[in-house]
Amino acid sequence: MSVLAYGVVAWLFLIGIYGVVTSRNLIHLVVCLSVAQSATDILLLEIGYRAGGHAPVFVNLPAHPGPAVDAVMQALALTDVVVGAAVTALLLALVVQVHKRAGTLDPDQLRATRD
Amino acid sequence: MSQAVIVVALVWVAAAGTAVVLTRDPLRQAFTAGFFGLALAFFYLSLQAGDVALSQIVVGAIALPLIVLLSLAKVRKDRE
Amino acid sequence: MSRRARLVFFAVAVAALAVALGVGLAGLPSFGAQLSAYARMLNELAPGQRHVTDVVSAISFDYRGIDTLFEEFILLSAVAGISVLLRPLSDETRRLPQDKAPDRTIPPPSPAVWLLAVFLSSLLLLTGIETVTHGQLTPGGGFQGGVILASVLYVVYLGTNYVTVERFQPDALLEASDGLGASGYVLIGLLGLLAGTSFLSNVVGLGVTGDAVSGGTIQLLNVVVGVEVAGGFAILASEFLDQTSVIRTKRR
Amino acid sequence: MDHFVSMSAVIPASVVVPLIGAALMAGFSGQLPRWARDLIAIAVAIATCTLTLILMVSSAGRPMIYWFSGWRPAGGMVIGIDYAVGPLGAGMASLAGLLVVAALVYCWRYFDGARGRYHALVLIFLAGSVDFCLTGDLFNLFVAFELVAVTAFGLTGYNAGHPAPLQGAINFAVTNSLGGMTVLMGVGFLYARTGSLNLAQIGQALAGRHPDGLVVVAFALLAGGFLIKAAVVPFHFWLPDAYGSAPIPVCVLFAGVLSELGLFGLIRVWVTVFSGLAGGPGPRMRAVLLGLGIATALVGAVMALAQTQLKRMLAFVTMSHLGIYLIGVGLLTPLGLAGASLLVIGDALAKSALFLGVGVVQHQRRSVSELKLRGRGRGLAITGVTVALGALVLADLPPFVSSDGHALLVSAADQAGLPWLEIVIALTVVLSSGAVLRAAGRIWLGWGTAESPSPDAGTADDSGDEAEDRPDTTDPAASDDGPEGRERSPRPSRAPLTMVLPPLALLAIGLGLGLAPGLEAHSAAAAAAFSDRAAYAAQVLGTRGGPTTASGRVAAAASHAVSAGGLLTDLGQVAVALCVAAIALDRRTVRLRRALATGTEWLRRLHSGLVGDQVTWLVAGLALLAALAGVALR
Repeated sequence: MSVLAYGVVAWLFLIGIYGVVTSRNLIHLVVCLSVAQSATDILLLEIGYRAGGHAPVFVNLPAHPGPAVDAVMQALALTDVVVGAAVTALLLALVVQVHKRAGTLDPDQLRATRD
Repeated sequence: MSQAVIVVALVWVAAAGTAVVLTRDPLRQAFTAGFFGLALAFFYLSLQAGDVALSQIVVGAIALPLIVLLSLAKVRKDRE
Repeated sequence: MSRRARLVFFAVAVAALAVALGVGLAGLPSFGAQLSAYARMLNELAPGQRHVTDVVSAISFDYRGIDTLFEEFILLSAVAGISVLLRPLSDETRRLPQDKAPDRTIPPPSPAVWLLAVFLSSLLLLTGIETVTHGQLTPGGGFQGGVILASVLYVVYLGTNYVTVERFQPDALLEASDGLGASGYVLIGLLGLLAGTSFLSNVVGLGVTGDAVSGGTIQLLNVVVGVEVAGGFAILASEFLDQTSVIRTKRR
Repeated sequence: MDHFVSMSAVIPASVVVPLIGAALMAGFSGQLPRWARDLIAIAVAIATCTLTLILMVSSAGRPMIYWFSGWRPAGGMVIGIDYAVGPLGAGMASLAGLLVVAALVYCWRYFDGARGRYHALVLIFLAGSVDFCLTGDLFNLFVAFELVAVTAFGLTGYNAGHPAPLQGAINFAVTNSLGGMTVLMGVGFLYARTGSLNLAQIGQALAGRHPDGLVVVAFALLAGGFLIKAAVVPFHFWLPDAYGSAPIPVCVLFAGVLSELGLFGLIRVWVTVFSGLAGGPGPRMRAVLLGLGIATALVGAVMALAQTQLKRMLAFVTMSHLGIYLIGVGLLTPLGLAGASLLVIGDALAKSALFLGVGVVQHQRRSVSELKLRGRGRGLAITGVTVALGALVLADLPPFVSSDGHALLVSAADQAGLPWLEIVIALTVVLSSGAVLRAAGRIWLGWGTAESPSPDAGTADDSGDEAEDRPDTTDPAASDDGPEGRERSPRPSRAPLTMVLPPLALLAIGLGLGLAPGLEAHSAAAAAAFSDRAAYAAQVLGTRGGPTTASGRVAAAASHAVSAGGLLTDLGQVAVALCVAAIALDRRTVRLRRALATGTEWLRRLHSGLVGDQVTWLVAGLALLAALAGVALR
């Protein structure tokens, strides 16, 4: 179980980066980056998970509910979701403009900053 | 029980994430990305993280795919 | 690097990084086995101390409230950055689509679409407000509710017409709500300083746990975040929509 | 204690003031006239700078701890988030404040500011920098990292009508977002191990333990993220693309503080979290950091010499100096850190002056290409003096403050038994300053030729003709700006004083600081306090700590560091930098230059500006860092 759970984190992070490196389209590239980013949220929530734990919402619970899962990691993941959305949207705005100015979306055709 | 749900969700997330990366056409990718967002939300729910799951739905399955689609529309229009 | 050389180099590098990540992940406690003392303490204390039922909201807006303050400004900066990037440049014009055929009037949407839009938007409005204001009780809060509220505007667009709504120029209002929400967070934080304690201290009456009004500043902060996020996401979507519908490059 | 109570409101005020200003600017500046926007933003930046200066002075000797939301640690467990304010962090924050003031004054006449959004972004950048420098919480450090980054991405792409800034911003955003992700993973790993997010508490939990794989990888991920921001080889490729194409006032902020924040984060986390690990990891970690620093310094210097696009040249100069700071920080001694801190201040002032000077040239002559500008500097004499002086200050011209920093750094290297580092530093400084002096000689004295030494003059050279100051908006709401908005479009025959004076003012501040007595001792004492993990943890957690290290001893050593010999070295560096420039301009050395250009061709090729290449290097760098961390920590 641990291997699967943590393996998915490494897998998504690395395959997201693979997508970034091999992408031929900037919109595709940005979405791949967001896949890598979701790996970090998954890691945080998995670290905060407690087997059999209930959600950290203390309402309508049975008499002996047992422990709740880690609310701290959920709060951090919440922040990270917002950060990820902000960065993705900003990147897409850049992509829209670069297409206007460079006439292409292929990252390997963008040569304005070549040395 | 919950263990089984988590395993299913994990496999779904991994598969959907891979599909997003391997879908090279951005239009189709916007839809796989929405699907991936749903998978993530389901997985977060199975980890008892309702707040994060709700954020993931509104952001990952709705807002971002929408913006991707709008960007694509702009790019196509410029090409005309 | 040629694409091929890059791919080979990447394959080697990513394999090494995978090993490193694997070593790190292998050091984690096994999945689901552990709960930190910090988390256990907050789960135990938060409902009593802060009169909330959703502990995540107490952490986001009280125990670690400063994180969320900066998170809101990340969103504000992203929105401001997108507005900067997508502003009409000197070789572009803002032209509403019907300019092509000035004598044509825009057909009003069919009654069915209009009715659906009214129904959907009021439903979304209620859901959004409910999500924002019940952040301290149930999952959800200012951010999630704010995005839902922002979507109301787009249902209105669907039901009427983008151009019609655009004539009302809601941008100034949206910008104001974006900025007001963000500064509201800071101002509520200042209440703590005024009361002689710390910035962001929860100094407002906490109410009864589980009540519609409870949690003190946690609820207030959820509301201002809702206002900020609703404005921010609406601006964000409208900047992209403008690009596709009204901003054109001038012909040279 | 009373003193602290009154002071304690200053701590949150240092972020509250810029945040409120930014929020109002973002929400309502459409309703404000242009001069009011500029004035309010400048006032807010000056206030923030003053607040952080107050903090720097009053936290000397004893750091100030501030608990947000009033949650003090209970029963040895940290509940909330703290600011741990020391003179080093507060000083860094006030440097950010000063540069933001300069950037805002300068753009008064520079561009329209996109209806106040530029002002909002710059102020949020400032708030993020302050948060980054003061926070005592690891996750909050990540949030600050992202806040600074997100504002910086938007600012880089400000001139959205040109492909280069957009591409620079994309490269910047993709690489630095990946950096943010690795930092966050590192945070998660450390939380899983220690159950805390507070730097002091994590450090206490790890102290005396032998690091295992998880701790090693956590360090590599955190350090990797910070080194990406610090643009250290091989994570540096984004920097010239972004800094070389961002608007000039934004370059001032970037070159002065942005990447330096990465190094600050690295040393903060190293000291508070990892330095207490069992097995004495210090010496081996020093080797790793010094290696990275040397590589960064030399690559930056060589690449700077190869540039003819002025902004890109300054970007590589910035990078070479980041390498020097990493050498200072990487010595892992208080004296090295103190030297690096003074150098950061002195160089930031000089680099900002250089960027602003180039901005004046660009504004008046419509080009930033060294070759196209040959001999066209006449009529811009003040700016010429500014640029030449700035370049000499970068070569540690006494009595500017960077020469004090250089002296401290050299004596720190001596004390560490690594006197040869002095040669590396001198070589870097001489080459990068020589590059700037060469450009100044060509532009203002008309020396040298107008053709590039490299066989295929890069396409990047030609991107200099962009006009940043054109009124690039036709938004009807924006032209409400009134007459001021229009006045800006016709080019004045002389550069406005708001553009010419800020760079000179920055250099004057550098001179004043260099003449201030006891600066070395103060900075060394601050660095000693910063480097004491046990004392830091005791202060944050409110426990009785062990004896603090004798910061007085370090301070005494520091005041001896500045000697006549050091003065001679500095003057020697200045002289050699001038010689490098002269040789580079001499028509008789054309063969030598050709040979050098061919010899460094491979290095230039690596800087392809392609995001795929940059991310590949980033992955390789992370893997390398993990391997090195494994060797160093275990």
